[in-house]
Amino acid sequence: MQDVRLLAAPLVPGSLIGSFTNANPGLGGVCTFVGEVRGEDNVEALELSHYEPLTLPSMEELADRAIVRFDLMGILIAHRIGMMYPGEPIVCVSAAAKHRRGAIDAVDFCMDCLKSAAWFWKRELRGGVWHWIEPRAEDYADLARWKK
Amino acid sequence: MQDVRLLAAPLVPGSLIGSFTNANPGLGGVCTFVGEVRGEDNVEALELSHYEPLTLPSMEELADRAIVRFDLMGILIAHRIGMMYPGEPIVCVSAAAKHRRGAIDAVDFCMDCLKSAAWFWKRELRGGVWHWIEPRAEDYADLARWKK
Amino acid sequence: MAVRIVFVGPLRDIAGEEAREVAAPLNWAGLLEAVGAEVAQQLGEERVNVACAGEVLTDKTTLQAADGDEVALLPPVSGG
Amino acid sequence: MAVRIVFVGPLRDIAGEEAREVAAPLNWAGLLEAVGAEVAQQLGEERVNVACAGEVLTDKTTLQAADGDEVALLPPVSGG
Repeated sequence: MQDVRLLAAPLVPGSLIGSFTNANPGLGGVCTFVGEVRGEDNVEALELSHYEPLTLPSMEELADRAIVRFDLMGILIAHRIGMMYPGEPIVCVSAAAKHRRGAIDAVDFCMDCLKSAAWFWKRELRGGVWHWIEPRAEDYADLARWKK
Repeated sequence: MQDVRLLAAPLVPGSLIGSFTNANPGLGGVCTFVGEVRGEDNVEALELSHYEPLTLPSMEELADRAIVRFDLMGILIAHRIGMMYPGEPIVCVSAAAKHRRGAIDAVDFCMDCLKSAAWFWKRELRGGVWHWIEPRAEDYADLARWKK
Repeated sequence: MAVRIVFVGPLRDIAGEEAREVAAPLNWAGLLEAVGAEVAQQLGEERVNVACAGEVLTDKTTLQAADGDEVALLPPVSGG
Repeated sequence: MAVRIVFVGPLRDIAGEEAREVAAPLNWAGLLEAVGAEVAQQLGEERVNVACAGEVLTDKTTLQAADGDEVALLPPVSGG
């Protein structure tokens, strides 16, 4: 069961995960990651842009790759776009598999891809000024772990 | 925020995770793993035993270690004991951190420890006969990744 | 007879606009000329990608946009 | 003047009981004698641990259980 969403309205992980888990009967484990806007460094708001013709199709392709690579029963990828405030969820990835290893690795993999290799552009509002954000060196290093 | 529970009654991940997330304001990410009883191989039921003087204290110690090792803001470890049926949650581990790497790795680590190095004994009812379960070779290999 | 150039993310700030229509056809040299010096400099960076008609170009310098195509200028991404 | 021996998990099935009280003090030799041949054989395996008064023994052969202590026989674990 593959569920990929690009959301302009608030993301509510609890409601997505509950129905996702129920849609994958017989699973052994579900791993879920939820990323939220951190309020540190005086971040007042965060805005995510996307490019319509690429962003959702590439998320769907990522879901396909994860299912094959980690032998998943199902995957959920939900990503916000638009304006968000500290404490609001930005992204939710959930993977269901027979065994925990596949579920955990799939979430790890998808998050690394979404962070540094998906068609999103992020900026933060600090002190009334917008700053574009690029992935940290660690993010690129995390992504490189999956190259083979 | 550390929340460690040994549950004789059904585990409801949604209700635990919601309040856990709310209890860790300022987090950047929450990773959660929920393990369920698989119905494959004609498993009719699963029973988990524990040894009171060791099981909960060792889970609390595991939570302490994970917080320090992965620089967590909070961790939730909830593990069932007693009789369970296919589809029922057995274990729920949730870790909150500033960055995703720590949250994901902490869940991975705790699950490996709970699977092969925590004071639980598991047996499955198949065809009316109880069978004691030992960790698979992969489980021991997974655990060995964290030795340093 | 137009190609639509779309500026995405930080390139939108540099360009000062969201999109611009230029005459078709449009190749790499035409693109560099059309977008102004500052954006052209960014396009020279390897980390900046170009998509044409919904496909990211493996080699952006081979751009050949026809009438009706949308050309998107894609700076380094960051999601999650 | 008793030590309580607790059989956990699969060892409970082998012992056919949950616990047994024996006279204190109890050392390793006394334990092996008290539990019967089949459980004693299991205790010989490295993967089987022994706890005394809530502490897992690093070397189970050094067991010295006093009056009132609980001695738990702990076969290989499996959780999650």
